[in-house]
Amino acid sequence: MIIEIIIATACLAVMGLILGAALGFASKMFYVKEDKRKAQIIELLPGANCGGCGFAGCSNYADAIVNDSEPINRCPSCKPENLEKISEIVGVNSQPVEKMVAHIRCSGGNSVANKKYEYHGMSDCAAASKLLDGFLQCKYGCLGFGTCASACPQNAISIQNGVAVVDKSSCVGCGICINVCPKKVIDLIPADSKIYVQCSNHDKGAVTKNLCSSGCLGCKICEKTCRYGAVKVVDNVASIDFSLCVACGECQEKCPRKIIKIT
Amino acid sequence: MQNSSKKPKSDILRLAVTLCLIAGITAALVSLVNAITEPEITRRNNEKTVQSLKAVMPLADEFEQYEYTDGSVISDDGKEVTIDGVWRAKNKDGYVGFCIKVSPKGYGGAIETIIGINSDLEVTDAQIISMSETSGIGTKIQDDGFLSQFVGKSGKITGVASLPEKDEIQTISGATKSSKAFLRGINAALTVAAQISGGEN
Amino acid sequence: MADKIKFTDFLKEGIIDNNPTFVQLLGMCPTLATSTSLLNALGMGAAATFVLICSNFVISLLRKLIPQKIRIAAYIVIIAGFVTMIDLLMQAFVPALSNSLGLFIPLIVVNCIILARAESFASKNKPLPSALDGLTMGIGFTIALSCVSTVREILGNGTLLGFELFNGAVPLTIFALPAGGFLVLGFFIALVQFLKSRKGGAE
Amino acid sequence: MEISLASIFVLAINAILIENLCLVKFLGICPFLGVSKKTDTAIGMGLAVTFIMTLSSFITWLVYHLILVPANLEYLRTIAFILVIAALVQFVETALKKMLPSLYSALGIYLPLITTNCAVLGIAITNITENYGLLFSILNGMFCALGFTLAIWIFACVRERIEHCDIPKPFKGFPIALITAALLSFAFMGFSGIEF
Repeated sequence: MIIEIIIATACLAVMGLILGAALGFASKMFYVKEDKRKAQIIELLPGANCGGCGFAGCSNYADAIVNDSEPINRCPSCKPENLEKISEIVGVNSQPVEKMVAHIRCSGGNSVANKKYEYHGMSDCAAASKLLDGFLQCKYGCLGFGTCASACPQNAISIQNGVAVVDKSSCVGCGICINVCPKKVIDLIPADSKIYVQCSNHDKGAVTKNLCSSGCLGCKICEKTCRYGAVKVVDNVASIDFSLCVACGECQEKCPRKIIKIT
Repeated sequence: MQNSSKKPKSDILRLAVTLCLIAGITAALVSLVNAITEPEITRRNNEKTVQSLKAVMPLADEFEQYEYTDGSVISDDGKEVTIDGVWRAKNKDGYVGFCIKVSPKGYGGAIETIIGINSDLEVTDAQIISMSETSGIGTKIQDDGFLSQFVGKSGKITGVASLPEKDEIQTISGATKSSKAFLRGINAALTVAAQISGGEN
Repeated sequence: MADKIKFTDFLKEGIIDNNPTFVQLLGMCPTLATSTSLLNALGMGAAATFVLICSNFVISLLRKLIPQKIRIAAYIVIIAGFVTMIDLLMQAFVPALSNSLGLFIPLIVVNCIILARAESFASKNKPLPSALDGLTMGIGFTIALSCVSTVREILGNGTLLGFELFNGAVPLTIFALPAGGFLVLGFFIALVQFLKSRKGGAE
Repeated sequence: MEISLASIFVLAINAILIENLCLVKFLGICPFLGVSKKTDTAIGMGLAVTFIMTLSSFITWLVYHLILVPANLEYLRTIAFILVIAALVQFVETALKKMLPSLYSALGIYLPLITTNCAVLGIAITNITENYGLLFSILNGMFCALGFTLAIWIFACVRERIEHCDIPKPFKGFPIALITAALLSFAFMGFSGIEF
């Protein structure tokens, strides 16, 4: 009875020995120069692989930081104290990153803007915009099928009466929605900005008038009323320079189309 | 691992020794448990086989293991049926017949069956030990309706879909593969019994 | 003592927030294979829970000794050792349960839940919390398994724990087939996600 | 089973279609559900599993017939096999990290999961219970893995298309994948009628 146990133990022990040695040898032979710092940085990064830093996931970004000394403030959702630790590891001083938030510059969408044709295809903005640049007469407007909403890892975007709206509190400004939106109607604005323009129509005023009931006509009233020169009408649509804007709200009252909004 | 300073040789050694220790200790524990449970399991298994043999051959009270050499029989339709064991059934006044354990391959896997055959090569009874047919369909082969058809049959039995005559049985509709496999098992047992008794007298 | 309070969060974690089958989607093979009848499911759940507790305990005891390179090989050998021991003991001393569960015991070795818990939890925490985590994860797995198997047994062959329910009505055998298992599991996970999103929304 | 081209062909068709590892025998479901989001990772996973399964069928057959049977330690079968498979996966993991880092980062977490993959151990044990010869074991391992790759590739193609349809909120993600897998396995059940 004892011999059987000894044989069994011996057999498996020998197998364990050989396999352990093989693994040890393999880990030596296939040794990849793994930078110790990379593992530490991955530990500090949030690990959500959201792609906000423009890399495919945290390990790639850590790779970039260690190997080609990528600036470390790219990660929008990284906690400040982690950022300090990373900067110690890499020895680069990190200036605090300004929290950016996504914002959809359109207040019309398929409930307000007039339509070119009735669209019954796939409920996906990319598919809809392939057909004569979308079914809206205004070719800059949001189609409201929520491709950005489904792509957003924090699901901060929801579709309300035909247009996409960003919930500022849960958005981490990773920017995935920007490259997903076929109409390029989303951009990043500073999180604490109070005022923003809800339209991105670059057609002439006369054309926009019958395209959509809440389109910017480029009438420049807002530009005139703003005492701080923060509002400029560029290429027929008003745009706000957030560094100058003090959110006094005058342009918001004066705007005939009511498309300058205050949160 | 904190000791990258050491020579790499001892690194490999450390890995090998740890894995060897873990594997060795586990093996020791398992073989210890096996040593304790081994006799118990074999006793229980023998008891179970004797029980199932008796269920199939009630009039015999003692079974002799018979060394059947070539382990499997090829049935007429070219399928292989493994023969797990052959026993000669005996009681006080000599040999009474055979018990043969076969496992033909059914729909879900092997159908382990024990078949009792009396000395004039007729099927006395059949019992299924284990099978993995689809529950509700294939498992219908263990119903008495299907099994009782085989009792008293001998020679070569064929399966028909309906109105079976003398040497035929009715297969279960919807479970043809399972019933055909079971039938192959019975035929294989009959051929083995014929071979042994043929060789005898 | 402190553990008692922690126990409820472990329990909540194991059953609702981090349920191995419905949320983490681990241990699919045993779930599909054994959930054809409630009895099997409970037996499998009990055996898996027992193995989970023992292996988590032992692995977290040895976590300092096992080097990083061979941790998976070492863990799985320990798990396999436990499973074989239980299999042999059950065959010898509890034959009734063993022949109804005989097929599923080897399945526990490759049950991803056990290795996943060993690697993500046991290798980083002290033995007692790991054993606790093993217990709660096991309970979560058993509950999930019994939900799925109740539905599959009622629809699949019209019985529950062996009692005939619909006095001989022809059951939908599709649910007894593993393909049906996929369906039932899919709907259950959808239900869990629906409850979570509604509860999430309400919070 | 005598070795002839016909019996090898029968083994191939049997392993890939009739008893497909994933959709009929239901082994290896965790990576099947986990990695099938994109077709290229699915193919990568399939090939890694094919490589590991062929090698593991070979080594486990040798270990069983040369070490376990003479020392009549059959009860140690599961442990020995698992030890070999785990070491093999670890070996492939380190090798892949060195030679194909792109595939390695794509597979990521799912490579160690292959160790616990019921398919690899399941096939190793089936090779023993069906008492196939050495050549047949290796072929069986390879064909079953190819069946796994076929199933996971088809599943990945279907799942990529699902991304674009609008699915009710609770069904997003895994539930719809499971339901698709159910339909796929219904389809594969059609093959079970073939008899050679």
